[in-house]
Amino acid sequence: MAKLTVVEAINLALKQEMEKDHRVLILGEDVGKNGGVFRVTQGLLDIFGEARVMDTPLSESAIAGVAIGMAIYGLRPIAEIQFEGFVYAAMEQIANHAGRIRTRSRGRYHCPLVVRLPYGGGIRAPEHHSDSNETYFVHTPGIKVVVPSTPYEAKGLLISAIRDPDPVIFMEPKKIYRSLREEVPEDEYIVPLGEARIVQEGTGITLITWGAMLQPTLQAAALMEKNGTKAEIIDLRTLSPLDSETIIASVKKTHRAVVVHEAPATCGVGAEIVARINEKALVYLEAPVQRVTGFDTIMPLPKLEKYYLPDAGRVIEAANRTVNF
Amino acid sequence: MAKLTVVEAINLALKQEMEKDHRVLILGEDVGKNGGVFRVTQGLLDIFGEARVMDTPLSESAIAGVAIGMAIYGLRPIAEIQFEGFVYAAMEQIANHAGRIRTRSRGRYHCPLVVRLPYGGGIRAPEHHSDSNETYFVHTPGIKVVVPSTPYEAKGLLISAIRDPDPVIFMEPKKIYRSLREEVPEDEYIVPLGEARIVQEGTGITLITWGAMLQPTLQAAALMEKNGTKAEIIDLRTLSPLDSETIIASVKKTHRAVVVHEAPATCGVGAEIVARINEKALVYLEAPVQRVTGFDTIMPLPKLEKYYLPDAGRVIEAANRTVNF
Amino acid sequence: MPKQVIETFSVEWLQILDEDGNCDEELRPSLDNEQVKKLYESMVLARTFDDKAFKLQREGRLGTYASILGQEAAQVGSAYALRPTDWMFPAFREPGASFVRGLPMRMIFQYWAGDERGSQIPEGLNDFPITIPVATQIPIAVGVALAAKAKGDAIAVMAYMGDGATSKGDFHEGLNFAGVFAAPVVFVCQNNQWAISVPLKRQTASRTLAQKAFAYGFPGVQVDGNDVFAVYRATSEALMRAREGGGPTFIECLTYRLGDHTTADDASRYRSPEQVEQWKKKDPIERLRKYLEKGGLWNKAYDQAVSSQAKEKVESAVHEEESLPPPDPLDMFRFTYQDLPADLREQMEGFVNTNGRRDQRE
Amino acid sequence: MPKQVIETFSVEWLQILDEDGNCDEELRPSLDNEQVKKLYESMVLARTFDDKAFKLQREGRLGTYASILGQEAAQVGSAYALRPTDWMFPAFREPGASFVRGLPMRMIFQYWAGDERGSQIPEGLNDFPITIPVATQIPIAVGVALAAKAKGDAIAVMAYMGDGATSKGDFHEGLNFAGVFAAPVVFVCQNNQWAISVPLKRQTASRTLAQKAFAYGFPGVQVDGNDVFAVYRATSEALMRAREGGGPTFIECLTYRLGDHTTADDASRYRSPEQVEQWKKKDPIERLRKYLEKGGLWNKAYDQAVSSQAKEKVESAVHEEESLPPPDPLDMFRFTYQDLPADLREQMEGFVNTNGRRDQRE
Ligand SMILES: Cc1ncc(C[n+]2csc(CCOP(=O)(O)OP(=O)(O)O)c2C)c(N)n1
Ligand SMILES: Cc1ncc(C[n+]2csc(CCOP(=O)(O)OP(=O)(O)O)c2C)c(N)n1
Ligand SMILES: [Mg+2]
Ligand SMILES: [Mg+2]
Repeated sequence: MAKLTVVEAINLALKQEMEKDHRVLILGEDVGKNGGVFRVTQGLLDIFGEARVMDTPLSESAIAGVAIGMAIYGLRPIAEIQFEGFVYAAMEQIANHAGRIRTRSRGRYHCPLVVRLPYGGGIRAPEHHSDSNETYFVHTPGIKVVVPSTPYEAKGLLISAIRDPDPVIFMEPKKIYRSLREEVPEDEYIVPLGEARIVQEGTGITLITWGAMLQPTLQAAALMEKNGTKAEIIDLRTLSPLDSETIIASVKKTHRAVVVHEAPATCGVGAEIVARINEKALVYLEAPVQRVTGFDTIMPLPKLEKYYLPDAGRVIEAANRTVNF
Repeated sequence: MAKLTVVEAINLALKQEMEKDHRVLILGEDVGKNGGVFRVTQGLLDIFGEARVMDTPLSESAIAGVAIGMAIYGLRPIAEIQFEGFVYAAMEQIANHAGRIRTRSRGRYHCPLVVRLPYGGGIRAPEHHSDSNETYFVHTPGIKVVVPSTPYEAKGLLISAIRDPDPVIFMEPKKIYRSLREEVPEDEYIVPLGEARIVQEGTGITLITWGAMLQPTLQAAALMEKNGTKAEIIDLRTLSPLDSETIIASVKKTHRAVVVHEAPATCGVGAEIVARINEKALVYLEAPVQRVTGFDTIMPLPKLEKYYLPDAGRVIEAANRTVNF
Repeated sequence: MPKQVIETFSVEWLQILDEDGNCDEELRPSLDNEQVKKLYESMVLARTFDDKAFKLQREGRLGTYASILGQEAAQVGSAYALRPTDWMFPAFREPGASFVRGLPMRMIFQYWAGDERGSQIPEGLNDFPITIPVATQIPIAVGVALAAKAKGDAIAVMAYMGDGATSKGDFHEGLNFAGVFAAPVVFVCQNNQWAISVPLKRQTASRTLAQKAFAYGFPGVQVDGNDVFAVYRATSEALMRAREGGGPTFIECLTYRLGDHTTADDASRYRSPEQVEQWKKKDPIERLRKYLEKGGLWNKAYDQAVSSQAKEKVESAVHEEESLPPPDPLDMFRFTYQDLPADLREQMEGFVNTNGRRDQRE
Repeated sequence: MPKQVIETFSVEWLQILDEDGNCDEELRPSLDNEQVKKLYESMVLARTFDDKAFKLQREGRLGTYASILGQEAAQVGSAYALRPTDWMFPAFREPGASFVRGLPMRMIFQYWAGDERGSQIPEGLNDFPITIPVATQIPIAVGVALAAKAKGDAIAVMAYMGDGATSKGDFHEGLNFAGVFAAPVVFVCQNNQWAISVPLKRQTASRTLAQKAFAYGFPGVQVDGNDVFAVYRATSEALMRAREGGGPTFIECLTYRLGDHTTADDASRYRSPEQVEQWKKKDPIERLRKYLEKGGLWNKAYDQAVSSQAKEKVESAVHEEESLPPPDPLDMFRFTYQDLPADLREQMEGFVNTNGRRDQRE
């Protein structure tokens, strides 16, 4: 079994699904010869040709819209939006069509579409290249939102996303694109959508996170363990639909929780998690659930981004607040 | 003092601000001769002429973008997006420019722009004409979000929004456009942004809402009062920035809360309110804060919309859940 | 080469049947008498439907409705050029096209009565439901066209839009995409010269809409949209070219919206009755009627038969629609995803409980 | 009138200075020798800067940087036509234009080093900061132009964009808006034939980009973008017309991106060295140099003076930028709104506390 990066694991998933299912195709800016600006689609043009690995005009709304049409006709398009900061132009297609066509046609049409969306900060990228905008999609009915946190997860979740009969926004944490390696089976496997994973069991506190933020959360947990608190760590994997059950069961056991994400706090997915804990496990809480998030400000350019992004220190501080409450 | 509808109150605010400040102008689809599809801008073309009441092409992204440019140059544009379902096309301009220009230019430029956005269900409108999409804007840094709940509020809040140095999304609850009349002073007055209002004082429970949902909330409160519970009702007025203080103070007094909104539950503004109560008033809570919201589904067409929208019955049920907890 | 012309373009206008029913026989599409009568009957049916829908709305039996009065030829002529295997994307003002395609009339009533089941296009009919957000159907139609091309299906896609739609980003992105990939798609723009209250000259400074196609490297043509022969000819040629791999075409049908924008609108607020009167003289149905009459294909008896058949069809569709059981509120939840996720199931159960208690109370 | 041509359009090409430095004196703009030398010096400065920025990035002293190698004439020629009262909207690949406008070079370094203060355009300079989301600056530029027109300010706005930008909805919506309202704006498209790895023919099926202007009812022209005279002439005429109420113009500067897309890119993955070599022969600076030499305005001494002055300017800008104190993290909060809202103040205070404790630990 090879040790792969997230980029390589996604590339492998794409390749294998394209081999297996001739309906699967890729479209986006620079996905062809260039293999994607992050090389996620590297080599696929050579194998599958221009008809299945389509370099498109610079046209996010049409990339989404055309992919929707392809999905409706029976293909399995995987559209790449080059960076999360450019997905706003595709919001109209995603919210008004991808998420609605099954409902509005009462099932006559549906839209098995994957939108791959590199997101998040921490790689000293230019302006508009470091946001975390999952909330826009999680709040939008009719679509699913998936965020892998490791190479293994990335492959398995992407395969599920491609096979899912409904539109999936597959958000790829840029920060860990190449910073982690992990054993990734060459053989086919899936990680089901809608099920969170317990990364580490514990009883002292529940740490809830996803994507690139799993790493600082793990660091924090390691430090906390030295100080005697064994944290339970939940990697949500799928943000929509949200696996409340796993969260609630854990909080009932640990009585304390911290949610960690990069996006701004207000109306972030963290708020939703707090609300669900409030609804279903209020009496189990020993302290307010803490949110460790980006601020309600514009994500800064590289010189300040480290001040914006949650890190282990902030997670530990938040955990301490729940303990010292 | 005349009794005005929300439509008339907004029209009056527009007229008076345009008279007072020659920088104020209006642009959008059908805002001129037609006076807007809801007649909100009726009569203004005749008074102020084509240069200040501009009928535009069918072009939501450009309406937003052009208005941003005008604001940067020193005008005070008020852009109308005809219905909330069409604002997604303007998201890129709003999120990537309106909300960012002050930050990214470190104050050299700013964007005193108002986007008027009729929103919400309950008027048997066609598809895509009944959504409540405030979350998208509340989650977006650098912009403010205002929602009036009565004619008086509408005039005063709109004047504040127009004078505000930062971009404001002014969401107009279509359901109460003409269904309420209220004394609205002809004289100038403002309702400040960022301050919630206590519509009714009470001690039994806090009901938090905004916009059109104030009406069913008031009905619910009236019924609850008959049964002996005096609710404190908070009309948020401004969703971003959010007046946490008023909410927290009330919950500390009443120990119970229900949030009511039309938008889908997940990552709705209700979730944020629950999260803030959790952070600042957890120990005061006798029961989980309840959310009465639209479902995480597509807002239905008119024949089913009454099943989707919160009503007094659902508010009372939720309040009872907090009491019987 | 200092200063020189490197490209030239020209916009062509096509009219075959003039306002008095005179036909340019050289340009006339090869349709037999039965087919021409079918075009006539379809236009009469469209107008009969339109009239009824308007009245139902006024009686409170229908929600907002967008009239097609005056645009019957643009719709019927273009849709008649489609094959069943082709796909069709309406905007929101194309019932005339939808009936030609075979959409049960009941469904259009249903849609405008506020019932999603009106968008549940029957299996086998390759039509997209009505699209309200202007121009957003265009990239989707291009996607369907490209998918068909990728699969080797020799079909074409027709996408309708209004003049207002040409201002939107999705119009541009969709047409540009279609040009780059030579998608088998025909764009039919019903230029009825108004977008609600916004007149064409406020919509764009370009004199024709047809010329917008030059930006995308494929042909654009302006046809008399009230001339069913011109519309049919231009669209069928374009469809044929598309099916054979010749790429997209943009067809501007110059016509006029004789009615209000929708039943929620009052056009007298923003336009002069003179303009409307002028365009009434160009009536597409009357024009074909005169042509038929000249050819001995029209007489009073035929006229009555056509009109009473149309009325019957419309009335029976109204009856059908109004006899349907109301939609099930649980459909809200059922169709959000293929499988109901756990959290949504919980919302649905909450709804069932609340609603159940409510029904008991009522 | 059955079938007939109702509109014709043509695209003109403009070149004044050919690849060997020969000039069409009839078309040559009326610039005196000092002005022509200024154009030359500005292009040299732009190239010197570009070279330095590339090296700094390779040394890890700058973040991602987008090179302008080969596009100096398109930028310098167009910006030189602007007046200080005009407004300028760069895309992200126009430092050459920004220096001509008077933007301190230090700021461009700052921006690409990841410091927002690089976008804090000095008061009095009417330039917009760099825009990364492609084409989105276009409607904003149109808004500034319309605001100026509304206020009666006789200025023009210049908006830059790449060939890739022409595919985006905002390009279309912005240009269409400008056409309808006759906005005083000049669109300068640097068609460098690549959008990262996507070649022009995958960007659009239209043979020129200039012809896209016909869709909006205003003139479009294609100029040799490596010919600083042609660029200057076309843009200054368009700006003059705009200032005088004549409405917008679209100018396609046909040029070539000689370098990688940015320092994060490797163009050898997707294009042939031959194409690059061909375009190197059309070098805009070399061309003007030959012209100057022919006119006795260029010699080795002048060359050395120009190049050493440029180097000095660039080095001192680097020094300036690298001696700046780091940005204050609290600026994140300070500039979100004019007045810090209570909830954001609380976040800032939390940040100050955490960060304070952290600084102590470090
Ligand atoms: C994106 C969008 N913006 C605004 C509207 C509201 N609206 C509905 S129809 C219409 C005018 C459409 O004009 P046109 O495209 O010419 O079609 P027509 O109504 O003439 O058939 C407008 C502005 C909409 N449906 N979608
Ligand atoms: C809306 C948007 N999509 C994608 C990108 C990523 N991106 C940056 S530059 C670029 C290519 C731009 O090409 P062009 O407009 O020709 O300008 P050039 O780089 O050639 O100067 C792309 C795709 C972006 N910045 N904005
Ligand atoms: Mg129209
Ligand atoms: Mg380019």
